Amino acid sequence: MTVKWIGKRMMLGILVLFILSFLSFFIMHASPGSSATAYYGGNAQMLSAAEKERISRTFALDRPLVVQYGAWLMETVQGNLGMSAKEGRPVSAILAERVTNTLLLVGVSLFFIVTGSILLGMEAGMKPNSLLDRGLSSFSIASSSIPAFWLGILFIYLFSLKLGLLPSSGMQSIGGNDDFFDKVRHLIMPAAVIVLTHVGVYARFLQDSVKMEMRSYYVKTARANGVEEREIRSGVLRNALIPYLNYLGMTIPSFFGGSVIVETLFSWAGLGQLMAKSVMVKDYPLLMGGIMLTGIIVVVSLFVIDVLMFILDPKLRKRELGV
Amino acid sequence: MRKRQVVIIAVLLLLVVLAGCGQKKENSTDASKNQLIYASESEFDGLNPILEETNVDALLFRGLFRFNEDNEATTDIAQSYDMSDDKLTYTFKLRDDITFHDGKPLTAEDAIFTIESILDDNNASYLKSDFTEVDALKKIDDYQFELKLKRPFTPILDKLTVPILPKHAFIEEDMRTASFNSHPIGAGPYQFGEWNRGTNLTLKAFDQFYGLQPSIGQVIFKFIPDSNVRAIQLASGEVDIALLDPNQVAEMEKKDHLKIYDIDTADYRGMLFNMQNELWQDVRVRQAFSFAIDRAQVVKGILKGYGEEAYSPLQKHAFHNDSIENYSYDIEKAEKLLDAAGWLKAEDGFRYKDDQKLSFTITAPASDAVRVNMANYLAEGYKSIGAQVEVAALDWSAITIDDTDAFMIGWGSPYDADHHTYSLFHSSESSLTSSGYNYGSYANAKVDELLEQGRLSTDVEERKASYLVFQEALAEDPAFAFVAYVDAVYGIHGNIEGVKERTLGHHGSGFLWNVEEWKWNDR
Amino acid sequence: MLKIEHVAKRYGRGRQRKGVLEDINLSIGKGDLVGLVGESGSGKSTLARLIMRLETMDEGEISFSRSGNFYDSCQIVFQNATAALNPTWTVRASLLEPLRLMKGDREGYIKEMLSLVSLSDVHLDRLPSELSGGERQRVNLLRSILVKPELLICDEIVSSLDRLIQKEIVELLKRLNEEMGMAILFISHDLKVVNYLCDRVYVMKDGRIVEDSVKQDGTFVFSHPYAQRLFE
Amino acid sequence: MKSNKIFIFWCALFGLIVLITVFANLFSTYPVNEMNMDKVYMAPGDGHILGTDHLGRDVFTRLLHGGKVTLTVAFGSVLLSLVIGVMYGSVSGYVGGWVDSAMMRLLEALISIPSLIFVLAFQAVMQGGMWGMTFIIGVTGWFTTARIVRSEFIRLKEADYVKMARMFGTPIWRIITGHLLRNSVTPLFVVTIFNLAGAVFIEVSLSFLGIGIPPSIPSWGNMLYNAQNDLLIGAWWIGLFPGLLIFFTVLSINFIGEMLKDSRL
Repeated sequence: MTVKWIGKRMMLGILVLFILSFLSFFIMHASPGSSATAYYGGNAQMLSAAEKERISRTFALDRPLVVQYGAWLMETVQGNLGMSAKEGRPVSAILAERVTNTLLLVGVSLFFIVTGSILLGMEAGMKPNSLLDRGLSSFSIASSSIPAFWLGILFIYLFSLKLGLLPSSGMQSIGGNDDFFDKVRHLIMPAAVIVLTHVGVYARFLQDSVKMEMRSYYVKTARANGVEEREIRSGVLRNALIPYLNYLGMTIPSFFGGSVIVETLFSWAGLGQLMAKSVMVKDYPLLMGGIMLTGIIVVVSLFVIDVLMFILDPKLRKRELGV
Repeated sequence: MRKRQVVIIAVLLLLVVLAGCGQKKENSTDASKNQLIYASESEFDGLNPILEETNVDALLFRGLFRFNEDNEATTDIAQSYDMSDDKLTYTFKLRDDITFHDGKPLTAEDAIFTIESILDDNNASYLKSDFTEVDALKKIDDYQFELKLKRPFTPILDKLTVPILPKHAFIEEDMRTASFNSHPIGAGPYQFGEWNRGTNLTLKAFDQFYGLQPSIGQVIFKFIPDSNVRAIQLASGEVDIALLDPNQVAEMEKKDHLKIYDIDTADYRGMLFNMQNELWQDVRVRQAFSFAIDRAQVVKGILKGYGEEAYSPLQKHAFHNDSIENYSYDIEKAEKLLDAAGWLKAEDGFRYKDDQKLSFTITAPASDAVRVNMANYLAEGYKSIGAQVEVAALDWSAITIDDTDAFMIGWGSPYDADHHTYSLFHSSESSLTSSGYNYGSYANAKVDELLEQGRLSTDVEERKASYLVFQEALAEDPAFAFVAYVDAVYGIHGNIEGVKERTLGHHGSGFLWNVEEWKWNDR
Repeated sequence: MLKIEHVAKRYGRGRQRKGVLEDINLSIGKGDLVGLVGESGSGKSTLARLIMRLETMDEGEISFSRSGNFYDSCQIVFQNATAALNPTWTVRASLLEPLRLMKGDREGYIKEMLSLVSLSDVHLDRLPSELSGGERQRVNLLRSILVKPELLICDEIVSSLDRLIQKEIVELLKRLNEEMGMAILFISHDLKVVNYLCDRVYVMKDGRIVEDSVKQDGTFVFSHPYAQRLFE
Repeated sequence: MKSNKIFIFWCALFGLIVLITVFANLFSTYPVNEMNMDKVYMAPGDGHILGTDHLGRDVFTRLLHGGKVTLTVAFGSVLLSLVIGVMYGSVSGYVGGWVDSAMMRLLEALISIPSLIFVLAFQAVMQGGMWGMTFIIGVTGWFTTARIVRSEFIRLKEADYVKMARMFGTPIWRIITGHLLRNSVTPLFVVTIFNLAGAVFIEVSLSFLGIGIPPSIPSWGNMLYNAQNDLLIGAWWIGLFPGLLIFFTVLSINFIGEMLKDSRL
């Protein structure tokens, strides 16, 4: 039964990727004259006629758009994402250089967002009318109203220019300082910007769920029966986490979208920066590759969240498995 | 509950400590490193000096000749040379003690190979027009060769500053796709170290270098296209040298650890008229748009005084002609010229001719703030003469200059007068039909003739005369609306010694020309 | 006029399939005042929905003798007047809705009909939330009879109203029946009202009609024990 | 009572911002693109209340005109996504059955794709002006609207008054507009308010990156495009004021949305 459930989820993920690729492909290739040379990479003038011919046959460039898409899909499934129009190197190689950087930034940020929001949300929800409880919603709205790049500029101004504490951009210092602390120092500001603009919203969501749980009958009974506070806490958290995870799943796509801006601002050599650059230079194959890889990351994260919810939520398990 | 607060505080503290640790670490290691980090404005596609010009060329490569402090070509790899009486045959004798970075000796064959490669159409070298007068090359022995010209061509010695390529690196290889292009071998003071695409390129001192052994062990080119990031990193010590935007200078001057070099250049900015656009066919229109630029304000407001008003491509050259039309700011003249050309002002304040509005777009590279600002300023100023001008600030790779209406061009050369004139203004150098730089397909028979005269005559006075008239002809029939010469302002770490100023080429290229003489006075 | 024969309705699938209505036979003639009583959950409302063609049946046949648009000659009034009126529409807008195709002075017609249910012009511009429960139900009722149907099904329409208003509505129905010759199927679990209003009554239990009876001398006589118990 | 006052405060703030940008021409003190090379990087003070930028343009004036562009893009795109979302959600919710399941699958997939990615894909080919940007943000921002409309429709479709309407023979479009949409207005309004904040964010962010509205058109995002540079050389006012205005605009929109949402529950 569980296998069937996983299969169903994976089908949905594949469907998402299919739709994503289909739409992006058509958006990008709908404009005239963009597709043909894009596949030749940065050396269109230097390719021999035979080579051009071969590429154009592989990607069905002279055929209707749907056929082109089919050809593209076939190649992509086999791992051939084409050549970057700007750099003239295989797209897959460029993506491989970038993906770990994005995962690092997003992973670290997500870790702090999740732990931070759970700590804050629990604190606030369990202590009604405390300062934290009353302050959190204002903080959440305010922090989510600051454009991330704006906060980033302020950070650079303050921490790099005025105080000289942290490097303003990039991933590591040049010239052999390739150690852990160096990377951490470069990571702090971009990650902090992402965390600060997100943690409030998630914390507030959890706070609301915790409050709802606290009002529920079982907590009151448990309290009356003298159940230990710690046990009540963990029970409440467990129940409140289900809608929290659901919310996380709903918002995680926009979260990945937002990293584009932070990466670009801090010259963090990740997928987001790459995609923003490819938009500027109209490097379609590279952009397409970046989009697909981001799509895969999102789909996988959603899957992980689904699994977590599946484990936490007995009702869902029952419904999905039909037991 | 307490426990949780403790955890939060602990996490925060940890972060601060990490930041602190890293901080200390960097400072201590940095100061002990004998290396120079250069904030490079752009990354290169490849490092083959005959296919693409980069600011790394001066470090990796050397040529038969080399420009000295006064921008004169003096012998370098060539030990001596002879010129025949008819000025057609040159015999070069090379130094016999020079090896490439891979340890193989540099011989006459390599020099011949380099020139032949430039002339080979398959390679589409951007330098080809420099060598078109070469008729034949003949090896005499391992360290001597003969170069025959079709016609006398004085600038050939300038041209022979071209980097020498190792012939053995291209055996069985296509010049365009050779592995050399990403892993070059030269005979310069620094050799290739490592190229991390997208971040940096490291060069190491070459201990077999035939000239002065460099003092600085490593030169790192860190690719930072954003001028703002360059300045921030310069200020924070993450890079040691950076080219500054004019408006950044005042702030950088406040930093104690930096020295500012304001260096004269032959680097001008102007608006290229693309002759493909019908609008520019009428010379009066081009003249009008040249008159309608308030250059003084550009120099003052955009260049912050780091530059001067431009009117000629040879203004910084010994052959400069000051008595040509300077197109100093004159709205009235501009309006009269447009009236005469049939562009008449309508009620909406714009000019029309045959129901067509006087409008065009100036394209400028988005990464070059100065050019974008100039384009914006020009566009705004042109409103007063009834033209609707848009500005398109695009990424370099999204720009095809020959497709634009008008382009904010940047050119200039401190070297021989032929350099950056012939390939820019001669009709045979149109970018549509050749690998030349005449992006606007500008064609003027008189200019063509004068450029040829200048290039082929060998008498200095004769050449000067040709170029003086050339400047006149170009001013009468402008290819560009010249705007301003821009100084190259470099911010550089104050502990570096040995920087020698000379008039620099465009984009301040050549600042690193004598980097082997530089040293850290504290390392 | 309306004839229901051997009608059955079941919900669910496979083994869990459950009959809600079984072998229903019922008929209503022109101008009849018929009651349908039973406990809640006995299937009365389902039957009403089947008659109104809001759901399909599994077996049997319902025939209606009038040709033309079915809903012009057969209408229903739902129990919950609040839910039956669009909260964002004024009374006027709600009342105009069934008259979409009517020619002539719709406004005048509505005003004329208003007095029939003891409402006045002032109510026309009010929102349902500004009316009392009784007023709402009268609007609801009025809307259904504007098309002058020959059969009106009233599904528990007085159950949630207080006695006084109940009486008003019932009187109103009686009058409609007399003046317009409108047949009424009055569904209710309130026997008193049914007793008062109807001439004939069907008793339902667990999806079946267990008995029907015609009023004689002002009372119904039953043989089935359930019906007897119910009407005691 | 207290929360009511706060609500009015945020509405008033937002209204004020909209008003001054709509009537930018009345309030601005200089022509929007006037450059004065004698007055570059003037700090706030005499003549220029919010200072001048790197080309000697009046920051206050550009702030007003930039707001007009940013808010036009935001409102326009939200309107567009409202229309698309309502149409999609209506069909899906009203028709139901397999059409609904198929459309929902598609929507689920679309929602799990970062909409900024679609924006990037569009920007790569279009890179249009203000209206292009409006279009792009509009066609990539309707997903949540469609979902809300659908769930409202499914809920309302079973309401008695809709059943009655069907019996009265009310045409489908009338049922959809008069009954279903009319009664989904509040949740739709809330989601649209949040979309508005999102649209402001997207315009500002993309223009800041240099891939949004062309730099020649002043928008809040474009004004910030150079702000990094200006901050470095100490001209804090060029970046600060647009940033603050964006912040307060989005903040007021968010507060309005939150309070509407809460009052509904």
